Amino acid sequence: MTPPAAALAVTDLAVSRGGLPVLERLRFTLHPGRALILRGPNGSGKTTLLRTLAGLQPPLAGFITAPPETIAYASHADGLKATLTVAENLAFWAQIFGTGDIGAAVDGMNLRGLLDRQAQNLSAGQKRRLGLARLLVTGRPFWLLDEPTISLDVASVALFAEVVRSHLAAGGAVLIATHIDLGLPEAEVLDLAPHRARAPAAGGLMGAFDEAFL
Amino acid sequence: MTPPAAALAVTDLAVSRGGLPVLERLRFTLHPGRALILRGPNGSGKTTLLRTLAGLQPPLAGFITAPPETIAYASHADGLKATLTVAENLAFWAQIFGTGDIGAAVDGMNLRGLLDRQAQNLSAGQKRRLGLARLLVTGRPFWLLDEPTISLDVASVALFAEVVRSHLAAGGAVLIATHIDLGLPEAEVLDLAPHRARAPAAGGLMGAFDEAFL
Amino acid sequence: MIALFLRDLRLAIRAGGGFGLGLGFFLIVVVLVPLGVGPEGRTLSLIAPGILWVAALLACLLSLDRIFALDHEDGSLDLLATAPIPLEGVVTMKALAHWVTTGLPLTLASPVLALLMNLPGPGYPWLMLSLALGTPALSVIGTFGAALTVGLKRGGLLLSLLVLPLYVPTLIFGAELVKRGAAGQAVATPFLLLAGITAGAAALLPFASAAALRVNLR
Amino acid sequence: MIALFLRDLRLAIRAGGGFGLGLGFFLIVVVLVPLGVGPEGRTLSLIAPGILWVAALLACLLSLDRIFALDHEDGSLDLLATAPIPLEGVVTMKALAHWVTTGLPLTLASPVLALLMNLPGPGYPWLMLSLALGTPALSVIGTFGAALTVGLKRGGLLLSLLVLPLYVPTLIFGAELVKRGAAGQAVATPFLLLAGITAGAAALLPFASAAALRVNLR
Amino acid sequence: MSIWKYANPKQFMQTSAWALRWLVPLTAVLMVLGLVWGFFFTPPELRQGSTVKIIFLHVPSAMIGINAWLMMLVASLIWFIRRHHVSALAARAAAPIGATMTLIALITGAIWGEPMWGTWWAWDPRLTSFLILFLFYLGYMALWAAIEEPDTAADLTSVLCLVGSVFALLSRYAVNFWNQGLHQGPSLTVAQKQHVADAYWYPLMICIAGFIAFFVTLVLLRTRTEIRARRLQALLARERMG
Amino acid sequence: MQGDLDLGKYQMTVLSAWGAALVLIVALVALTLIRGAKVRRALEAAEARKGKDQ
Ligand code: HEM
Ligand SMILES: Nc1ncnc2c1ncn2[C@@H]1O[C@H](COP(=O)(O)OP(=O)(O)OP(=O)(O)O)[C@@H](O)[C@H]1O
Ligand SMILES: Nc1ncnc2c1ncn2[C@@H]1O[C@H](COP(=O)(O)OP(=O)(O)OP(=O)(O)O)[C@@H](O)[C@H]1O
Ligand SMILES: [Mg+2]
Ligand SMILES: [Mg+2]
Repeated sequence: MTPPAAALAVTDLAVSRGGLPVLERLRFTLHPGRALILRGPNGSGKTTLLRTLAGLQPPLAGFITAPPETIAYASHADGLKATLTVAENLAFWAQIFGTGDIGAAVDGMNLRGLLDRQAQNLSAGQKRRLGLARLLVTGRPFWLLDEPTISLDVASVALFAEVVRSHLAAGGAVLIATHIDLGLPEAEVLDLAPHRARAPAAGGLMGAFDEAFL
Repeated sequence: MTPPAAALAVTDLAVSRGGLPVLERLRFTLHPGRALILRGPNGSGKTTLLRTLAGLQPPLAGFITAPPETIAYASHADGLKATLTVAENLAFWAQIFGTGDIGAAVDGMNLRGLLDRQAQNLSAGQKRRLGLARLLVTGRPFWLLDEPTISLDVASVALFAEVVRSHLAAGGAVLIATHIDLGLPEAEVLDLAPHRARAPAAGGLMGAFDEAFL
Repeated sequence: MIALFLRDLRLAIRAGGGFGLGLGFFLIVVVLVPLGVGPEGRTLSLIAPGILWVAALLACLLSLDRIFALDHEDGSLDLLATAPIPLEGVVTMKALAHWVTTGLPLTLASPVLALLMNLPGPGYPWLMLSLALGTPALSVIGTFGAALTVGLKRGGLLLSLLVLPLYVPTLIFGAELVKRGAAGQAVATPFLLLAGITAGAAALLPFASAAALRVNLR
Repeated sequence: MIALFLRDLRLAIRAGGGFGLGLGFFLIVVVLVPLGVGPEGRTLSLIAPGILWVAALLACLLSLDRIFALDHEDGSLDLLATAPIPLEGVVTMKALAHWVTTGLPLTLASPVLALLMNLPGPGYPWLMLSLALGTPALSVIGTFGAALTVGLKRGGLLLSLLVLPLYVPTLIFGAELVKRGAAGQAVATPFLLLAGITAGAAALLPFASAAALRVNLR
Repeated sequence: MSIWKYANPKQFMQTSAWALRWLVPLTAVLMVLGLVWGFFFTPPELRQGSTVKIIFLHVPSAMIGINAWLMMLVASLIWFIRRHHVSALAARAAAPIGATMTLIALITGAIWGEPMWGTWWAWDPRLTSFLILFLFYLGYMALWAAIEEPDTAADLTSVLCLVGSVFALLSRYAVNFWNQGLHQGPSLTVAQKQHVADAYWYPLMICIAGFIAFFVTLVLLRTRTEIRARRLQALLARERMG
Repeated sequence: MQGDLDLGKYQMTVLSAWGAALVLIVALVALTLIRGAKVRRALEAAEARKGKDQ
């Protein structure tokens, strides 16, 4: 993994969903080796923010320094093919990202015993472990994780924390949206509540498509 | 809600998935007004057990006293229609279960403000709240919940605990598979580890389809 | 149960005009055939009854895989199976909703399309009658196929493969009815047979469909 | 990128014989038309070129919605969009995989089915040639349609509506090529036009598809 | 003891191993005898010339093609009613054989039709219904292949076989609507053989017997393989369980 | 004996029909035997592993 040239810095970012501003005036920097946890109640815009950072949707305003090519995004869905085995699923992503080797990922998320099992025959937690192992084969420095520990049991959560720590130690950085405790006390926390988008009357931004109509 | 005639009692139950025994020698009773939490690592068979109790798959061995008609099951998936609004989704299930009124469910899971929103425009946690609200319109005494608080923020988890408590107070009972703390200290815990199915050589049961072949 | 029917209708309407789409497909097949075959009026009116029926059948077929697939993916089917209505009822309602969103509009629109295919004049009432009589069978048989393949990835084409041979008798009697009607011959036999197939399928197949669904859910 | 192609092929094979199913549909449409139209050999050989092309087109069409739908549902598409390969490449590979699993087997099997349709003898080589030349265009155009409709519930029929008009030129020239070939007439014009459509579509449409995909993902 | 004891896989393996010792040589002898006789030692017929030799493949394969489906229907019913695994597996084993036989009948018939009727294919009722039967075979096998869990697959394919049989009969009746067709009617029953000269009758009978033996042998072989595959699957799953 | 066999003007017809049919039959038998052998070998391997464990 090549260490990131710079940090992932966000300036005056505003993000929208369904044409409505959701978060605004976001400004934070994610340095290599650091973990940042996004907190906010349901519907506060965590998923929207992560998708914007990953380059899947354009920001409403503001700047993101890190190019999408340095970012690996893990969403609510795991992107697994039900009829491929665990090994085939991982190998595919390794090839797509040009890293090739899946050994570290398999050991990291404790998937050795399941390598030949088709993804459709995994339990919810096993699927999730496979989805997280995918991050390890991307070889990218910034990880954006959306509720990564859903369905994981206590042991797997610890395993996950371990994987995150070694990623940080190798110069990576992670941004995690979650509601539960991840066993990462060293991580900083970013609360999204103060960044909730205000109505335009109160000084908030216009939505993407309605500025012409308001 | 008609209070249950009796408890949900399980005797010598064995359940299988993909033709293989997963859990065996299960024996517990869920009395009205009580909550029972299933614990076990990923892949230990919690989902399989709940599906069996709900009558979606036949048990491999043993008996379940409660008929499926007294059981409401909430799986990993929420059974929501993306293009229907929150109100329409709930009203549909209320009609199917013949209860009709969705007011209590809406207030219970704090969905008032979202009633006219289409389900596809909800955030992950909001969807989950709607999925749980469905339980309230079934009017059934036994709730089987598979990781119900996934994606929920702290406030919603508390809300959920509240709803469960009032269901218990009304004579219902709940069985919850989860890895996280639900804020229900009064609930008993059933650990599935000692019930893991053994190999037939070690005295375990045969799988459903291979008894003739082993 | 009525609730289920109404919900399915509503979903069909919401999802970008469920009614229009089956119809649209019917229309486009009927348009494509002259494009491929060439514009000679005599050839077209010769093959009109057959092609119209084949097009209606394909339009039905294409919407089959969604009968249960969506409900299975989002978990509704599990919930319906544990709901206090018999699975046979669920299956029947699903078939009925499918017919109302597909077969019924096809029947109503068929005269317009028959015009494009140069159907001989006396054939029009018989075309509508045969579709009204035959498309319910298509929906019921299709629901059976959908119940067999629910939960299979890429079930769509497998479903076609399973269902099409089952559609053969309906197709033959339906097209025969139109053909004879258009030629002014006696229509009683195909008429009765078509009605018989529809009645038999509607009466018996829901049990098979429910059984298949139960097997698939476990 | 090759990895993506190979994975799609593997998925097609795993999912209960991906190759066979497109073919199966082609076969079944070709069987149904005579069942509907009736058994007269002369009528059939008259309409054979057109019907064979329409059937191939429909067989392609039916497998289109799965090009992106499955990847979208399980989140793979989001991940592919952020992967270090250009989206144009993804789209091209998807189209290629679709052709290999659909168009290619159709082309190879077409002579057998032409037999059922009573195609006149000299038409056989032209049928295969026209399909070999035309089906890549169907896959590329279809991929574009699939990219436009990805993420829409019940996109299947909408997709058909969008794509079928785009298929019209390919269909007309393809069928014309076969018809002239079967009748022993000059084939140069439809041949060149068909080749031109395929080359143009393959060169330009991937950009449009990638753009549509990008819009649909945000 | 009832015959159901043979539905026990172990018992079936033993019995079938014993039966196969006789059946394999019997099949080989009958097939070789019938086919060699039919191909080399029958005279050309007056009208049909040497094409009459095709009958020795066409008729037996057509018979097996139909009767294999009947056997699958019976096996599916047994699986439904008594849930004997061997029965379901035998139905699965028979399908590819039936499909191949149907295909052989179709191909030989088509090739025969070219000189006789001047066309490879005609939408004659008998031909059409046979083609539909072939489609049923394809669908049935595709469904088996598509479902992972063996008992689920057995259940669903049995339902399909039952429903399919009804519809196959209906279509057979439906295609009769068109015309009487080119294909000659059934002229050949074991009791009466007036339409077929002796020179063809005896080798044909031997070929039919050979094809029947061939079918039984292959079904037994394939069922044994299916049983082994099933046991293998159970063992492998068990290994994973630890 | 083979030399005497005269199929007349239908030689191609008869030979192709017989050829196609025999190819299909042989293919069916071959596939049956190959799969049978493969499954049998795999099963024996599994049985051997199982025997060792006990
Ligand atoms: C693709 C074309 C054909 C198909 C699918 C086909 C199908 C069949 C079938 C299903 C049977 C079985 C009858 C039964 O046991 O009830 C049969 C029998 C027979 N076929 Fe064909 N056939 C074809 C072409 C031909 C042709 C071209 C000829 C010769 C002119 C022919 C001559 C016969 C004869 C002599 C029998 C035995 C009939 C009897 O005596 O029962 N078939 N065929
Ligand atoms: N199409 C839409 N139109 C209007 N509002 C929408 C639309 N889609 C989503 N929203 C709203 O946008 C907000 C942000 O959603 P988002 O999914 O980003 O929340 P989140 O922080 O990830 O929540 P959770 O913790 O529940 O996953 C939510 O309030 C949601 O209801
Ligand atoms: N088709 C199958 N064949 C074999 N094993 C299977 C099959 N499907 C699931 N399994 C296995 O069955 C076991 C039970 O799965 P189940 O989903 O019940 O676990 P769970 O306790 O709900 O796990 P989680 O906490 O991760 O949701 C798992 O080990 C799983 O891998
Ligand atoms: Mg979210
Ligand atoms: Mg689970």
